[in-house]
Amino acid sequence: MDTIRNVQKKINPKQMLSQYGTLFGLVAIVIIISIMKPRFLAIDNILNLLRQTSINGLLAIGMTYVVLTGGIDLSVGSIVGASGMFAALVAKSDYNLPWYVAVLVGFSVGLLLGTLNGVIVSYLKVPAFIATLGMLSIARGVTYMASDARPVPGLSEGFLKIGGGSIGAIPIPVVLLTIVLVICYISLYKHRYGRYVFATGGNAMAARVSGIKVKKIVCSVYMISGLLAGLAGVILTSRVTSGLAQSGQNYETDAIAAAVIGGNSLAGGRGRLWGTIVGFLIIGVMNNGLDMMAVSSYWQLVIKGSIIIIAVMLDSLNEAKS
Amino acid sequence: MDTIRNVQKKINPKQMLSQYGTLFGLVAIVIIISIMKPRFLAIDNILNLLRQTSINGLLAIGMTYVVLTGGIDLSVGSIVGASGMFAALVAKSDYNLPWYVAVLVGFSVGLLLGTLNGVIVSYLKVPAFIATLGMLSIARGVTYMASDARPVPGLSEGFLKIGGGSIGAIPIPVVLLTIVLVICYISLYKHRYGRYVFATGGNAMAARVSGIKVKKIVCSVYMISGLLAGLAGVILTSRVTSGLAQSGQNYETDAIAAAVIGGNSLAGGRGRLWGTIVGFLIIGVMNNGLDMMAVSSYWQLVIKGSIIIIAVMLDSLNEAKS
Amino acid sequence: SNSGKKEAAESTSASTEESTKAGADKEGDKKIVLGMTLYSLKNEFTVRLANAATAKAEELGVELKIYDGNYDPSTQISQIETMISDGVDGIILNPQDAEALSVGVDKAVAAGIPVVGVNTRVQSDKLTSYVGSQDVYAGELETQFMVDLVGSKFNTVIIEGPLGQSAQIERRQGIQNVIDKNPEIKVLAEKTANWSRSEAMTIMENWLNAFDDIDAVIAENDEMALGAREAIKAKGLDIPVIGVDGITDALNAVESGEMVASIFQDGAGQGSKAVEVLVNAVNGQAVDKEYWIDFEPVTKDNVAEFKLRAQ
Amino acid sequence: MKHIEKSFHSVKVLNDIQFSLKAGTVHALMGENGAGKSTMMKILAGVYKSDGGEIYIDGKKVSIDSPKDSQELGIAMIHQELSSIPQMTVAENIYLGREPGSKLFMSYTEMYKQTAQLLESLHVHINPKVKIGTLKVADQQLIEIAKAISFNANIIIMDEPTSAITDKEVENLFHIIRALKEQGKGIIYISHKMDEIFQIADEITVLRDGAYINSWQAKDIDNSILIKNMVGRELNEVYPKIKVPIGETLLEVKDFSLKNKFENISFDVKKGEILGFAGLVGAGRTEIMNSLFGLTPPDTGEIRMDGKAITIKKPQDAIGYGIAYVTEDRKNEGLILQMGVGQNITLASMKELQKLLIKAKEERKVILEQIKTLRVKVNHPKQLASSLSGGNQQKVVLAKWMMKNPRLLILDEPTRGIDVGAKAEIYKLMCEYVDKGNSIIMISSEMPEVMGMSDRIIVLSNGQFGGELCREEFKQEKIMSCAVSKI
Ligand SMILES: Nc1ncnc2c1ncn2[C@@H]1O[C@H](COP(=O)(O)OP(=O)(O)OP(=O)(O)O)[C@@H](O)[C@H]1O
Ligand SMILES: Nc1ncnc2c1ncn2[C@@H]1O[C@H](COP(=O)(O)OP(=O)(O)OP(=O)(O)O)[C@@H](O)[C@H]1O
Ligand SMILES: [Mg+2]
Ligand SMILES: [Mg+2]
Repeated sequence: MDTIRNVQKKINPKQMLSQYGTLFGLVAIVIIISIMKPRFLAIDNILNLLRQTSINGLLAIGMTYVVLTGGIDLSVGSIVGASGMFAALVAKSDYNLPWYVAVLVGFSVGLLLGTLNGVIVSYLKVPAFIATLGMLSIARGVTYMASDARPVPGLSEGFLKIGGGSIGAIPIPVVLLTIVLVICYISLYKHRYGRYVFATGGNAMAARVSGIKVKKIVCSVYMISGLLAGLAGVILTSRVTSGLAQSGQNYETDAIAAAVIGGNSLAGGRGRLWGTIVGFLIIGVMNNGLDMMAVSSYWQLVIKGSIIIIAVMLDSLNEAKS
Repeated sequence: MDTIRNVQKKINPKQMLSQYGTLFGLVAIVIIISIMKPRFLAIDNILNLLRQTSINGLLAIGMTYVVLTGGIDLSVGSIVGASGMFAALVAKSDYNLPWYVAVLVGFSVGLLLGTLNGVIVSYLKVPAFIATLGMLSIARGVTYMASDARPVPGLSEGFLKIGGGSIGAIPIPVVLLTIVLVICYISLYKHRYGRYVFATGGNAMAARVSGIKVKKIVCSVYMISGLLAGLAGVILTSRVTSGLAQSGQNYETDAIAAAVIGGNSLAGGRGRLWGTIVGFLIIGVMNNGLDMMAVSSYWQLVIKGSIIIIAVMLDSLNEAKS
Repeated sequence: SNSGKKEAAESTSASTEESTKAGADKEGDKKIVLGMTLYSLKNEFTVRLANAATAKAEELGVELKIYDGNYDPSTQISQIETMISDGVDGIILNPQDAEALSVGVDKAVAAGIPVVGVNTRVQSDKLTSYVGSQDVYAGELETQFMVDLVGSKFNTVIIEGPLGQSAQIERRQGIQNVIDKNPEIKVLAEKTANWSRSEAMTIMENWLNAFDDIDAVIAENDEMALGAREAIKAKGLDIPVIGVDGITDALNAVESGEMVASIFQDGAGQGSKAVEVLVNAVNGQAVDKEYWIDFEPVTKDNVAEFKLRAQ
Repeated sequence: MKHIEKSFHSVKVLNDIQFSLKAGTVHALMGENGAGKSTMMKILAGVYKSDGGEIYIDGKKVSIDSPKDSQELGIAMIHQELSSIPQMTVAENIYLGREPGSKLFMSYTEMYKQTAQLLESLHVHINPKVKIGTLKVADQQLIEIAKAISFNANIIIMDEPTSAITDKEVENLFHIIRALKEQGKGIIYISHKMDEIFQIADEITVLRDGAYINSWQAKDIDNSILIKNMVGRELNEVYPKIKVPIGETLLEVKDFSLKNKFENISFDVKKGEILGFAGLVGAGRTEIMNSLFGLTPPDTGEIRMDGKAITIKKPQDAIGYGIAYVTEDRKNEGLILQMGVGQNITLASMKELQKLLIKAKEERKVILEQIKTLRVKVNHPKQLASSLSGGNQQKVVLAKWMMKNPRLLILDEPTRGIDVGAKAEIYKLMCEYVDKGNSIIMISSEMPEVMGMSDRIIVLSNGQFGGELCREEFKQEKIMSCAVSKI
């Protein structure tokens, strides 16, 4: 009998294109911008771009977990706001607390809100869209209350380093993003946990039958998303040197967009971390590049919208065939 | 042989609760608000509430079609803005054109943008989230360009009637919403088109095998959503008596929320029109009631978020058991 | 139309003698490049400011790149970073948030680039100059106007800008200052309408159904005042409404008596002055720390003059 | 298991059931579609919780609250509905939930090695690194079997493990089962294929309508008694093939080719004829029908109907020409699971049921008619298709197409998972149907079925024409030799 069918996939240019469609898209965008504005490629601009992107990057990574399970987290923007605000309230230089206390507070707020999301989605069975939409509203309301909608400036030196400082030439937010990426890569691809996340999103019933605690997995991805949003909130607050009640507003859109551009299906079970990286880089490069070229803000809207669609189109056209 | 057991369902309180959970939620909210603020139930406030709700109502109905096929339309807010703006540009009283010309322009813009969405999703196979997110950006950009972000006031008398006028005591937007609801009810439940929409969302492959033109159906729901957003844009513009470039911003959130609160699954194939009605009424009642009670902005956020989650929780807890 | 901005970005023509003088760098013929970030380009007021700045830049023969901050302070910081790495000669800053953008000023100044603030304050002593107004004053003006109009005892509702934005905080502060002086003013309700006309209209409709005794409506900008005015008109009532900015629609409404007044903010004046000051600073001339182009009340009596200025 | 009870939405589906399994035996669980077999086994596997009753293992009372509990008690189950994660590889699926490796990191190398060994030992030739979703239903089922065996459990539940595989693989499976028996494991075997039951089972228990009927030693009972206990009445003949005069050619397919799927396939089907398609798993039968129906148009080839050339580019074209297609994968291609049974039945006939608006009364009438004719076991026409037992789901798909009165009905594995009683009814319907001058193409991997029902059989081998047999020549060995002729 014919032994092993479909043995090794041969590398084939068409397949490459379909697998790495958005990556080619990213490269194309970079090339076009560099030609039109050579300074785009200057080291300091690249670092600058990466620093700007790191916040959306963190959110997009958290979103990737959520999306892999077939969920969505609309509350990340508000969690950024809440955790950043509470961190700021603690980081005021008058209190003389070490920087990490504020960071811990920010983390805890993110984790707490994420856990609430997770519990509401997995145990109370509220659809993720509604649960996190509710949380979007609640967390923002709490942030306003905590600050009476006023900025909280005067943060301690140590705390301000997180968003503004560098290690060598590399901005600290970029360092943090890299560390998070490595940990997430391991958890998704080298540890069982990742298998369970994929399995839960792919076929929750089958996962359950295989003995996976599906509810725990679902709950955990919102916790991860919340925690990373907490980190993003801390970085953002440090970067803008004050707690701002409205910060993070609408950040969820870019985070979800990055995950979806990267090829993570909102239906769950299908996705890839490197795709998310490509996704948030496309968004970051677009924002930075169009500003560098001083494109008018109305045209920016049209161009960004078109690029997102086109970048994904290649990918989709091919994928859909299989 | 007894093929069909219990042909008539017995009415069973637990099942009622699960079927009509959100409806009970709505009734509960109405009762609570009326007790705290008896004027809430005054006829003119009810009409007022309905007039305010009609715009989100139209968008939520369009969204219901999209969601039933398993899609999402993030661009409705921008389509409201674009169609309203182009209608306003034509409705300027200097031009002396009859009111329906402007209305037709608004409709056409909505239909055109909706068709673009539909083609990109169904034929170019871009995930709905990305396609309509791109359109959100593009349509808004075009609207700003058309108006240079300036209001377009001075609209003709006839045009202003659409949003501001009444037939008898009933505001025209409410009349329009009712007509749309009737037509949509028929199309979804009395015409085969509705079956095809449900089937496409439930299992596109099986629908295709059954001879349904799945791509056309998918395309059509975005056209409907766009058209209804066009109508909403015309009403909104007429209501605020001028074309405003930023109008409709973030309206997609409430529209999707209404559809999902109403029990329409974002995964497609499962939903109900009356659920959507309950959904947009819950949102409308909340907004109106909390304003009536002069609840502070911060608390409004927290309360709204919580109500949305709780309203859906009852529904979900029961549904999930099956 | 918006073509003005585009032209400015690509502007190559040096039109008048004066501009060549001002635009030319000392060492060579290199053109001065300025960057300007506004908290938003999506409302009439900032567009007016940006257009005036563009026109002035053209007149002076300098290049002006305009960035839209999208109501997000961190976007504006990013844009300042982008301008720094792009090597602009000077920056005009119209910040979304007074506290947050101070770090942007620090960065620019550290890179040796002068920054001129315009229209909204920024919490920094490193600004080369500030051209604009104080939002607290606008809040005081409009509330005082109401006191003068209806007396020191009345019930009011307040429609606020996006919570936490500097303009909202300061204008609200100004309103409060006057209320504190007139303890018989009662605030029935207040809520944000996010600078939006349609949101304000909805909120006002709800309040009109909830309260019978609203004597005055104080809105933190004109868009929202106009929305409230629509709701009041639709109910067949006549409650005085006041707003801030002096946008075209509001001036028309003041003229026709629909709004009792607006507080005019000379965006165009601020925009062109800011460019002028910055070009001078780049060219090494001495400039003042502050140029006040402050709020002025517009009433039916003086509206004609403002309509001319708003062109 | 004693006194097991279970209800769904206040409809009782298991009522005071008892069941016992001895080590080292195969115990067959029999019953009509919807009798409650799968439900009972899912209780044992921890998927559902029973409403009442006790479970004892090795004499000790146990409580099973989750699949994990069940696994830890040494129970493994092959589920009737394929329960794999399509986007994951074969190995990942098999070891899902118990990935090899250290506590911190799992080891892919180890996982692929173990999978390869496992598949090797079971004589299943599938690459462990291939994504399950790209495999055919049959291969997926083999993987499920392999997975259940890999648990090394003491109790293995097999819920219709052979519904998608052909005789060759079935034989292989029986080999494995006998080996497991020798190791002292207990196996619960559910199947609607009567011949299998008598080949493999030691004991037989019958359920009917959620109630326990009786248990026997397999050697003490014969086919007809078993069937009578299952369906509650006499059933004389399973294959009620009646002689129908064969008319002129209805449809002709010429030189059909689709790259990598099939090559140069030509056949015709006449009025009043049932044309059987046989072949091994993956022979390309399904692909040909997909092409004929317009789902995946062929690269080359032509179709003639009533002698006239026609083009079919999409399913609507085929339906327009009076062709209907019951696909092999009812869950993915047949049913809209979250739709009601009734709406599923009329889905393909909405045009006929609508004038200006849908004729609701008439629709209800035809739905009830179809439910009755095909004996679909439902509580209510609005009951969701997802809540039906597998066999009843199949009947719903059949009903959908039957009511369109097509001229040519293509049936791909039409009785997969259907109980004997219902099978006989479907065969009867097929006969009545061709008697009216219509034609049927039937793909089946069940030898007795193809031979029992077809007037003519076309055998495919590896995507190519393997042979054609007329009724007089039907013989299992002959079909098999044609089926392997092009490999
Ligand atoms: N999740 C569910 N919700 C409602 N009813 C269900 C559910 N699962 C099963 N049922 C009902 O329970 C009964 C028993 O179903 P079960 O799947 O156990 O039958 P079965 O004996 O395995 O049939 P088959 O041979 O067709 O697989 C059926 O009437 C079915 O409709
Ligand atoms: N989803 C798929 N992806 C890749 N190859 C496939 C897929 N489905 C089928 N094939 C290949 O197509 C060929 C024919 O498969 P097909 O399903 O038509 O066989 P069949 O004779 O109908 O088998 P069965 O008896 O299982 O229905 C096989 O070589 C198989 O490997
Ligand atoms: Mg079963
Ligand atoms: Mg097949």
